[in-house]
Amino acid sequence: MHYVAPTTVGEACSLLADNPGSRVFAGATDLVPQMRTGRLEPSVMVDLKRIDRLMSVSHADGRWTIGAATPASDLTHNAAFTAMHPGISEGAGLIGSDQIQNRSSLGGNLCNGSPAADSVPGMIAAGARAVIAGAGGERTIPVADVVTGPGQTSLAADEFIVEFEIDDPPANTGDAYLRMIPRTEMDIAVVGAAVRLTMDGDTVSAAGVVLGAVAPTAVRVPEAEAALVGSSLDADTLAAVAAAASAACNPIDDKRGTIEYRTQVAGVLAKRAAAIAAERAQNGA
Amino acid sequence: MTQHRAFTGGEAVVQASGATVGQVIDDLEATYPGLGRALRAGSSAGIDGEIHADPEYVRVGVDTEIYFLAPVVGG
Amino acid sequence: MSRTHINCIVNGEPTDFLAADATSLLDALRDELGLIGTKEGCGTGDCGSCSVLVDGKLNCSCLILAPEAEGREITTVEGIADGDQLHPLQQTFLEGAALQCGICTPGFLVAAKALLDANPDPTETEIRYGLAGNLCRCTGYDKIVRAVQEAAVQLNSTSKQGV
Amino acid sequence: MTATENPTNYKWVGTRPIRHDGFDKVVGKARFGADLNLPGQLHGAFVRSPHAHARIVSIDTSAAEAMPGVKAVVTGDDFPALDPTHPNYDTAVNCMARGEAFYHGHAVAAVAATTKAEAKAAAAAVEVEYEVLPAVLSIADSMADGAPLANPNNHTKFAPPGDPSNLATITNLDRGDVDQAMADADVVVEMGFDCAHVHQGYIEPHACVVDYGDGKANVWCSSQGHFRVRSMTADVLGVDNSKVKVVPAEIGGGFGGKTTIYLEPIAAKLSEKSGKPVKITMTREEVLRGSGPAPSAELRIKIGATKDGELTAIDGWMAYGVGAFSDMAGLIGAMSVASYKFPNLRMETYTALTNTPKSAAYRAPSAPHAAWAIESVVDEVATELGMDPIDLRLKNAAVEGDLTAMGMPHPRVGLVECLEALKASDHYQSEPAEGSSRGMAVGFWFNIGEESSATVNLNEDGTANVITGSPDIGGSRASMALMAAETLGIDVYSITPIVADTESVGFTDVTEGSRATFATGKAVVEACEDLIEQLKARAATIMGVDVGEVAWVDGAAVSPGHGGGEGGDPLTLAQITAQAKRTGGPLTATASLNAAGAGPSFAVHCADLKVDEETGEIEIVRYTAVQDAGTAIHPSYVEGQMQGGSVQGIGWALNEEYIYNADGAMENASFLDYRIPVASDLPLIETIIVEVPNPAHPYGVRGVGETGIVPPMATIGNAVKAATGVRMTSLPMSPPKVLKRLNER
Repeated sequence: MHYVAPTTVGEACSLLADNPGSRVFAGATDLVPQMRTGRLEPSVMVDLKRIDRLMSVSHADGRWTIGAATPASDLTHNAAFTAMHPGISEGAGLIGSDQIQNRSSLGGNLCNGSPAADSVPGMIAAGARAVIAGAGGERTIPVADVVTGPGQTSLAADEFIVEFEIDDPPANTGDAYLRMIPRTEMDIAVVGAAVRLTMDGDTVSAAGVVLGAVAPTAVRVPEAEAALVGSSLDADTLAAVAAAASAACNPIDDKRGTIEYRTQVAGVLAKRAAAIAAERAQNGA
Repeated sequence: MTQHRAFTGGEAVVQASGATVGQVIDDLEATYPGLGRALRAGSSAGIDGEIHADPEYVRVGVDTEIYFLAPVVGG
Repeated sequence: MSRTHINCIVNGEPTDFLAADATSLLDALRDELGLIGTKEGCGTGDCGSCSVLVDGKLNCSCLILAPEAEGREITTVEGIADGDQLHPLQQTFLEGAALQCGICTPGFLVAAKALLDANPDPTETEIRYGLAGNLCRCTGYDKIVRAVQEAAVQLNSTSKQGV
Repeated sequence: MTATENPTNYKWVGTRPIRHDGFDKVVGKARFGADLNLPGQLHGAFVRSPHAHARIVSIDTSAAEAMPGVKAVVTGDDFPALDPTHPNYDTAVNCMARGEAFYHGHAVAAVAATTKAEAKAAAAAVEVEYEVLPAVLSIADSMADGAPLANPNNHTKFAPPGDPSNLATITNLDRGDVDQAMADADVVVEMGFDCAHVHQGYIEPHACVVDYGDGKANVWCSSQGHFRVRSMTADVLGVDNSKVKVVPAEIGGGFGGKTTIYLEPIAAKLSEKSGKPVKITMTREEVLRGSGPAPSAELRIKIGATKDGELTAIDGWMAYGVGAFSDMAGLIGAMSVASYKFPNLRMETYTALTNTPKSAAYRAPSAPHAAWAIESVVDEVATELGMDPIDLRLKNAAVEGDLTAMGMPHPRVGLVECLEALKASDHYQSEPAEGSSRGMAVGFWFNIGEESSATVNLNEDGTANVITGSPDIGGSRASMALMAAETLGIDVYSITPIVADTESVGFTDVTEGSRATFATGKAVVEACEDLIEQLKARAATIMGVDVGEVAWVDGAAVSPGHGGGEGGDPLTLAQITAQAKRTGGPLTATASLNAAGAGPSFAVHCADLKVDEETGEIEIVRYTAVQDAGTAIHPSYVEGQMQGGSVQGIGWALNEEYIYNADGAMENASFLDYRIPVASDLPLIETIIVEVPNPAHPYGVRGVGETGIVPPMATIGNAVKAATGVRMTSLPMSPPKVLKRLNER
């Protein structure tokens, strides 16, 4: 295995194109353990962290641009970003320990392809876009279209994500991400739920509900969104949100949770996240 | 252990003599063939309220009560 | 197997070493530089025993490839004390019996230093979450949390005296 | 906090000096098992069975041997065939399979190469042909009629010679007339329980370096007892103890799991074959798959009581699943039933083999499983009777002379004192915080004595070296120094406590059974007492008086006839050692013993917790551990043992478990998914040290290492019952299991 650290996007693209079996990485918090156990044997490890564009966070023209290799702690410590997108920030802030936070990135969290990735549901609920570079130039697609299955993405072998674009939310919008893990830290989500709500007074005018770890990819729950829009988050609505979230689950039984458990708790977290998102929307996050 | 009673005709408490635990076991073996081997498979004993590891030569008196125990070790 | 020549700063000293690209920074520190204070408990970033500071930020050295260290400043447990003068955390860990076997101690000291550097007056909850990436199996964390609290008090009183 | 103040006014015992080995451990200088590197050293790697049970048809090492950097390959054929009745036969086979692999992860071959990467690659190139055999993976499968044999070498202990069996022990303990007592009882509660395998979870993986030369294996490793490493390694290699030297490294946690060996004979054989030192360190995955977890268990407990709260009878059925090799876990579990008087008792127990890793000791081995079940049922009895759970236990608590399950009377024990201390505590006297509920439970452990040696050398300036063979796992150097300081009457910091290798101190058993401070401490005190007699004789020479006229007071010899002071001028220890050359030479003493009279230790724990009834999560908000230490030599490290044991038990209660797939492979072999508690899972762990001195130790020590892990599971289960009305009967009480039970409510 060879290590290279390009300093430009173009250089990285060339390296990927010229080296079959190469892998880009940022934090490598998943890749290195896979290499140690022999599950992954890349020919070249392309370190993206020396490319400035992938390591920067900026806000201009009504949107945030977040370098795909930026450590999660740079986002969670960014007060302006966190105030505007608390659900995405708290999702990023749940990826592992402080040690991991200083390495893990939104790009890696997404492209690792885990359905349990904590930062992904919030980004999808916010309509975030991924800017993808490859030998053929750059293209921009919705974050929701990146992951196609466990460990699988729609990116070509010579492509990688450069940055994410997240538009500023409309007025009176709030979001929240909750996850269930057996411990209080250091676990992979058994269930994750992101909810983003825009409020018109006491009434929900727009809603996004996205679940993690309950299907092969993060899933949007249109039935829960429909139940929320037009409601004032009364108990019946929250029950309907929970029921819709549970109904949207297509999980697996594994060492981290059962089908039955994930299905039930997805509803609980969706309902709780909705309540927090609404409060944030109304209190002018 | 009730397993030991298979050797003693069902008795839980038996009398034996000897100046040491080992001699007591030998005496029991003579009376109840097989019991000595079974007792030595466990290697500790409670004697006068204290647990002794491998008590073969621990001296005992006329009224000493000996409790044969499994070899407790611990972590 | 070809090895890469890496230049970096370790515990304040310009340092260079050779390592195969797949080598972890942890193995490079221990095997190439003899800095055995940094420990491997899991090799997968789940226990924090290999915690080091990279450019002042807390990291698991087992997850870092050695060549990534090029040009970086690395601080290990060996670099926390000022000569023979222990860091207040080291002193409060000793006085408060915050170590039993001691294998996790280097990682905890590095993580606690990072925590207090960023947040000089943490609550108990902040300490617990800040150290959640470091596993200790001996202490139940009680005396570690108390030692960090005590070190924070000492550091704050020292810095106030300095003002 | 000390509930029962020790009436003796010690100067050093009971104080909290900084541990002597502390500096090296906070600056990163302390050398643990993986921290030694020798010139020219190779790295070892294992080939492990991918099957839970398989016959090894053939092993082809030729491809591996031809790989770059590879210097040696070993298989089971490289080791002598031990007689199956040899006490270390199972250990030998567990270190390296001989013709049959007994669990997924069982070592079948090993290689040594110049680098770790080369060793790993070569291990992957060893070609092993297996014939997969039927595996038994659960206690029920193991005990089923017609079950395949997990290990054809196992025969039932204590039974007449017979065919191989999956049962290592079948034992019954009884007293009184249980059936009649149950029939006469006003309240009878019967429940079934189960526990998954759990791991000790020490943070330091097993590691060693072995340098073989001149027919001798020089071993550097971390362990709970290097003399046992020596004898086991020698037996596996088929050599005398004199051909193995073991130098103890610092040990990064053991909890029972480092009382046996996995690596040392393999590294020795690789070193012998290659002519170079060989280092082997396990990965975390190997630790979980290839070292020794605690047994699983299935238990059924029935308890009868009178309406005024006398526990009249217990009827138990216990089966422990110990992995693929013989063990006595079932019998020890039954013997650990010792907290209550129970005039009528019947324990039917089994130790069952399964094709899973060979169990190793884990802190009070077998007792936590039994206590989890029994203390849960006792809690149900208290509820049925409407009694306070402490009062019910106080009414039935075992005291001196009451019988353990084995039938032996207890010596002086402190259960009543512990229960009273909890009852009087701020925790128990306060209402649980809003939204939380409370549970409490009791734990017992025997503690053991066994063999220890100590040598104490007085230096010419009056300082002292205290040399023992007990590794310092959690502050024992400080405890040895404190007892020596107290006995000799000198400053604790003038003492250098040393853990010496197998050729530099007398034989010392492994540190297990909470024995180090008790037994090795007793040897230290005896050596110091010997020195005091020598010091008095030297003082008599210097003073020109008869030795019978010399007394030892506060670290000095005094004789009423010597000097002008009232009662005589003292001659300090340092003044005497300064004249050692003139009075007969250096002052040294050695004591060796097989310590009888280990003092059993009881613990009582109390937890307040909240249950999220929509997710099944349990949050512990307050926790108190009370334990009888006999005497706390260094109270900080006694508290540390209590807190550490509590939290290991909390992990066992909440999330820790081996999860096996249908093929017997562990699915969660990492610290990510084998979930030991993290700091944010826990509150502070309050401690109350009770001191009911053990009359068999000069300072009253009982040993405190193990009992703390016994009560937490039932403590938490009882609190969950109080919070939700649901009685959890399966460990761990993980969120999915709790939610399932809440749904069924």
